[in-house]
Amino acid sequence: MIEVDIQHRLGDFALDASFSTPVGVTALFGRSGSGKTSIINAIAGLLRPDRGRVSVNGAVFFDTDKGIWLPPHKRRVGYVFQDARLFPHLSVHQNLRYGGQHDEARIICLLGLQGLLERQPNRLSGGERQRVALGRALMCDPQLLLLDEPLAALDGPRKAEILPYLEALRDTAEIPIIYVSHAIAEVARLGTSLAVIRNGRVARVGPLEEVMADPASLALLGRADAGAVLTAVVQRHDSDDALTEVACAGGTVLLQGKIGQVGARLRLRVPAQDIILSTQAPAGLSALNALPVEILGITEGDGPALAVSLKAGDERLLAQISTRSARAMNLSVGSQVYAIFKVTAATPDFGQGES
Amino acid sequence: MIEVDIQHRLGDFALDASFSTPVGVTALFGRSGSGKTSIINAIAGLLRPDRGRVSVNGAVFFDTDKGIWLPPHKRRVGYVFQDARLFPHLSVHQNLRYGGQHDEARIICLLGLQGLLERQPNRLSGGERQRVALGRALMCDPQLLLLDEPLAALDGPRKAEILPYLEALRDTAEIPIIYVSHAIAEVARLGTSLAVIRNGRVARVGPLEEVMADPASLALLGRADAGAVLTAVVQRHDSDDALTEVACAGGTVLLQGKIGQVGARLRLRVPAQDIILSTQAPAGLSALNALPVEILGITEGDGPALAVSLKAGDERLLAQISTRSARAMNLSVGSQVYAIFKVTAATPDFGQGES
Amino acid sequence: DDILVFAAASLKGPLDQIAAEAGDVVVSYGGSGTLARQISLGAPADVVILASTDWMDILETGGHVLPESRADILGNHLVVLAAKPEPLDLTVDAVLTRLDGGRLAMGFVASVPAGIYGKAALTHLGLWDRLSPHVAEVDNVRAAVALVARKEAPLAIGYASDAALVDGVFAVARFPADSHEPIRYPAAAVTAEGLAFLDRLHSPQAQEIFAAAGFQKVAPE
Amino acid sequence: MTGGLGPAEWAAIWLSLRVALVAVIFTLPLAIWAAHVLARKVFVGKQLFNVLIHLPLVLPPVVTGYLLLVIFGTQGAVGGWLSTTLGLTLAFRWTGAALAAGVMAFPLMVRAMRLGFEAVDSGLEDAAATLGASRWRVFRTVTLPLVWPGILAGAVLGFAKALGEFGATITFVAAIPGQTQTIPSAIYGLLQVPGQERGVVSLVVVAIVLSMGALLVSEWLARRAVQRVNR
Amino acid sequence: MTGGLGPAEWAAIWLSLRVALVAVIFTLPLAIWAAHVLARKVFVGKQLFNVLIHLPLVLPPVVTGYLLLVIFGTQGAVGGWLSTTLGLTLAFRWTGAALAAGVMAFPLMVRAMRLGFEAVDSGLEDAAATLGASRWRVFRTVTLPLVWPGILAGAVLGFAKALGEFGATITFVAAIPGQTQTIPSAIYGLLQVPGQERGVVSLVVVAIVLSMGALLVSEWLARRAVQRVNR
Ligand SMILES: Nc1ncnc2c1ncn2[C@@H]1O[C@H](COP(=O)(O)OP(=O)(O)OP(=O)(O)O)[C@@H](O)[C@H]1O
Ligand SMILES: Nc1ncnc2c1ncn2[C@@H]1O[C@H](COP(=O)(O)OP(=O)(O)OP(=O)(O)O)[C@@H](O)[C@H]1O
Ligand code: MOO
Ligand SMILES: [Mg+2]
Ligand SMILES: [Mg+2]
Repeated sequence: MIEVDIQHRLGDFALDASFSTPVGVTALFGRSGSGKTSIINAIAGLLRPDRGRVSVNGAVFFDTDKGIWLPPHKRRVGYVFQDARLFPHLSVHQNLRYGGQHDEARIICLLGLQGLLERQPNRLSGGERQRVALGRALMCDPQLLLLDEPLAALDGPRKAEILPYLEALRDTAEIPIIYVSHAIAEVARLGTSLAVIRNGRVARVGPLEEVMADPASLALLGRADAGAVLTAVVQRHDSDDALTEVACAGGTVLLQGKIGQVGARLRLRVPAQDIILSTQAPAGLSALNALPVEILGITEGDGPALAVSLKAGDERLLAQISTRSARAMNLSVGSQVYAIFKVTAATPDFGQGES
Repeated sequence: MIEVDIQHRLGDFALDASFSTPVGVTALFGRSGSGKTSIINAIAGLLRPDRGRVSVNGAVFFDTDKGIWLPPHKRRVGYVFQDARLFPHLSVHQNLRYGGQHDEARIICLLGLQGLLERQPNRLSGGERQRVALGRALMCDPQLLLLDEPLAALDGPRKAEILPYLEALRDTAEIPIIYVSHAIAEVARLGTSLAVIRNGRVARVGPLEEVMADPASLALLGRADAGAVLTAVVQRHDSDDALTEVACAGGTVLLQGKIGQVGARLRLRVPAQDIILSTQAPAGLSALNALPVEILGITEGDGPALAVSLKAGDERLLAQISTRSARAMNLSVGSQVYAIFKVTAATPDFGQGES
Repeated sequence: DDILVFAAASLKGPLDQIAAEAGDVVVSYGGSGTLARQISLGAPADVVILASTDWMDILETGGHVLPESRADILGNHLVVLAAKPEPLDLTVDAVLTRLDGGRLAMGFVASVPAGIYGKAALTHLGLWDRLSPHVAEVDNVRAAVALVARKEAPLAIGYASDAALVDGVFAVARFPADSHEPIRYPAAAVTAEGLAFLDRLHSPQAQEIFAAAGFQKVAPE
Repeated sequence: MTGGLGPAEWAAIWLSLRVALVAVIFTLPLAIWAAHVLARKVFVGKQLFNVLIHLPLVLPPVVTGYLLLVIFGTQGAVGGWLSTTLGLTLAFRWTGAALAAGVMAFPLMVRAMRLGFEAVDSGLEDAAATLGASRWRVFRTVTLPLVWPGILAGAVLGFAKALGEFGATITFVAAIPGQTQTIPSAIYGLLQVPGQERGVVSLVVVAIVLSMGALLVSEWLARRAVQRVNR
Repeated sequence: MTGGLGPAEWAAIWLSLRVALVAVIFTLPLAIWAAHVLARKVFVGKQLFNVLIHLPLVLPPVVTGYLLLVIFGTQGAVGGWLSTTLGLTLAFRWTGAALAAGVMAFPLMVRAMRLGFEAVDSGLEDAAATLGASRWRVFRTVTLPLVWPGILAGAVLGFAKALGEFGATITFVAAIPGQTQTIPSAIYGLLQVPGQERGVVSLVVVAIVLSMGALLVSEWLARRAVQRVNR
């Protein structure tokens, strides 16, 4: 449980951010200069806000009313900075071990740092630097992770390797994570809560599924980023075709590849713009997923498109369709239709270079 | 016309890159540490390779055989570094003007720098810094632009604003651009040539459309990044529904929103994983685009999926489908099928936060 | 323990020789003013030898030396030094001609003993007012001699002992003895341990060594 | 001269200021050059050059003064040449005092500035070059401003040293009241005379005030620079 | 003593080395502290502190020597206390020579180090703090190593200055052969006697060699550091 309520002035810029999110990954999403870094700096203790309060899992880091101020080194946060901030006088290995040696072997292997350990940071490429910074933060066994665009400099395959590790951290160690990213796919995959930052203020905050399935998010996140997130349980693997059958609230969905163990829970992002609505059950299509859904609402979306909120079992989907289609198909609230999407569109293994 | 042929050792790392690309945007794509930054450093003159040759539009920058070495400041390259490298002692405005004042008002406006001009660089957010660096490089009226992940720190809407400007630079000023990016959407939109870098070598280089439509690119670029690029001409706008009708070689495609002027040429990326194949003409689907195509080849793709190469008019499409579908639909080379994709999937206006 | 002697720097040379012959004696050289202040601030010297009676008076008045031990051990002559052995008349015109626009080098006329004597002598001869604009003061008499030796200054005022010791520097005029206070090197014991060495300084052998270096013997009182 | 500041002392004060300022101003470009060379270039004899620069610090000032006399005196190789060709005489002139002060201050200035050069991120210089700036422009507009704190520190150290220099100055140019008698010479003279302590104290206070002024100015300039560059 | 190096000169050389080393070693922590305080802290009286540190540079060395004698002499306030409580006598001892050398070297050391502290990117210190390092550990493991070139530069300057210091030393501790006669005092002594030029030259050469050694060591250490940190 992270509670943040801070006010601070930085030149012309006024930060007035207040949110509280349960344990899990809180994604901070917002435009360049909206105040994301400032907020996590305040949580880490690198920025001392003019007034307010910050507490993490019950521990009060900062409270102007009570005069509490915990210095940064007592907060046990692992912070990956937007600029890597490696210690130039230490080797990669020494950098990694600076804060501790927690889970060392695994982290080094995961981040592909084996060959770099004896290097000095100035001999690293941009992405290598960022990986070392991430490893360094993880190895200090933090009670809270602050990640400021940690994967922006990384290529798709590398991202795809690192994300499951962050998921595992979130799920097993129960370390709260605050995650700044411009990549909605990362956000959707990792986030449990989503806070949309605008001009130093929190424009919207809530459970990620809720915020993302909300038709209003089409305007808030932009057309390409909106899309609901479903929870699914792995049912079985089709070894022949390397497909994975998972059960969502709304029905069965097939994913490409062999994903997870039977019984494992997955999160599937279904981008609003990737859903095709059909009045009839599909036939002869290579897209294998067609969930029967009920239209809950049709609202104005981003620009000329319409946002269609769908009920799939007890979960929500969000589709974005053109006004012309809606007219042609004669869609209205209460209609029973099919939401068709390709297996690949729903895979959680999105990491292969999507950003 | 950029010709690069260089060999250089950096510690354990051996760079041996050779490619030549016509005027336009050459995208360098490759994993972290593959040597992209080293290559553009050599072009800019910041790295002096052990041996080789670099020439741009006929001007020889470097040639060990002829003993030619043009110092960086005589090369007239605009270089946006992976780390912004703003001059800390100069204001944003002074930074921008350091290399020149070319197109100043427009660049400042485009990059949203109006409010930041009097700031010192240390008071900028990460994304703001990168925007200033981009502006600074553009304002020196370069004869060659080197962009090392210039947009990675930027949010979707900001990217969507900046990309058309880079496109215009490419199309009107005919400045060659070398563009390093991990975001395939950016690459596809801007790039005319694509060079895939692996371990300091050029694994594949060619016209972007060709490389991306090649089934082999599924393995080279990864599942999520592969996908053909089509060239389209705007036919008309449907003002009522805000749709744009464009003509591709393979037929008519509808794009969401009002895009371009009638007669304008657009580039459409159709991700391989977003194409649905159908044996029948679709009916009752919200996806409006269905191009009749002929199957040119079915090959192993990335992992268990199949890469299907399609002929749409005289252009190529690339689809990725599951083995099961292929079997169920009884697909084979020469089959006539329909390639179905949503309007939104083909829009060039991908910028809204896709990465 | 060794006997520690604080001595005016211009005595270095002959005094080193005497100390070496005595054994168990170490000498620390310095400017007379500095030495006197150090003694008054508790320097652990056993014997002090200065080039200035004024400073010795101050030490004696302050009770920093054994009063009955004070005695002048040496004298010296004040001379004009030049790089060429051409005799010089002590008249304004002759001196100015020899200076030829150059400088007359002297120790600080207010503080360095050789400078004090020199100013007094020039004043006595009625030369000071005309010559003082041509004077260049330095912090010790050796520096003035060095200027002449380097031919940077045509003339300097110094001691006969300097002319005797420094190659290429000649005494070209001697100031009359009555033109300045007699040049005396007063010595005194600071501690009782110093008395023996003080006696040695008055010994004929020691006086011979000094004389060979160009100093003047003083009659024992 | 009865304890306060007489005309000779005032003359010494003005002279000292002039000597120190001229010494710093003329030495500055040379010191910047030397610092840059030491920080950035690799050449044979670099260590020798380095030692040469540090010499005035290591040698007793009197020796330095004597060497100056031998080299720059009217009879000296360089001094004679300067005097016949340029008509510039240094020995026994305030210009000579400035030379002595400059030479003594030089190692201090170079050291501080060299550190500054070494701390400059060469990535920024690279960036400037790609923006079309020639080496000289890069140096002037990027390197130099970033070395600014080091240059200021060097200048202040040099100024302070120039104010305090005694041994080399007196040996090279003596102490001619109004021409070469600087504050330290005046103080030294007074110190050697019994009962002149008040004069000494007055001059010491003046020296402190002058150096304090220089320090304050440099701190102010540095603060302005740091406010801008501050990270 | 016939021109080369006699026992007194050798004694002076060893003494100088000892004095300079002790001066630098003991002054170093203090100088680092002062440099850190000046670079990072804001407090009333900071400018006064700054001026105080620079004083030995601005004052003629003889004055500094007198002040030392007045303060640290056996009759002096601090000197008396040190002597009665700790049994430590400074005046006219080699320890006093080290004190004088340290005091004279102090401003040079502080200035160089201060520049180093000012150049450290506070973002790296922030990063270390978030990794759980206490202020002291951050200082020790991040700040200090990054200031290392400045510290080296300061130490070398200080060492060179300590080797060359004459005025304050001879005033505070005289020039007692074997006890307080350092190389510069010995040179001064030799300069008083005509015909000792060979001795002077020998000692000057020794001084140069010693400082060259210090320079080379420091350059080597710095190069190692720069190789690592080099950007
Ligand atoms: N000075 C150096 N010494 C040794 N190796 C180096 C040096 N500089 C770079 N390298 C190595 O060279 C390789 C290429 O580096 P480069 O910066 O060109 O990669 P990149 O493709 O730009 O990667 P990224 O996408 O992470 O920025 C990397 O493996 C890097 O570790
Ligand atoms: N020291 C400062 N003085 C004045 N304004 C500042 C200062 N530091 C940051 N700002 C401003 O505060 C705002 C928030 O900055 P912050 O770094 O938190 O943004 P951000 O959301 O992290 O942006 P980005 O995604 O570009 O990194 C920006 O508009 C920035 O210009
Ligand atoms: O020996 Mo002195 O004190 O220079 O005249
Ligand atoms: Mg930020
Ligand atoms: Mg790179």
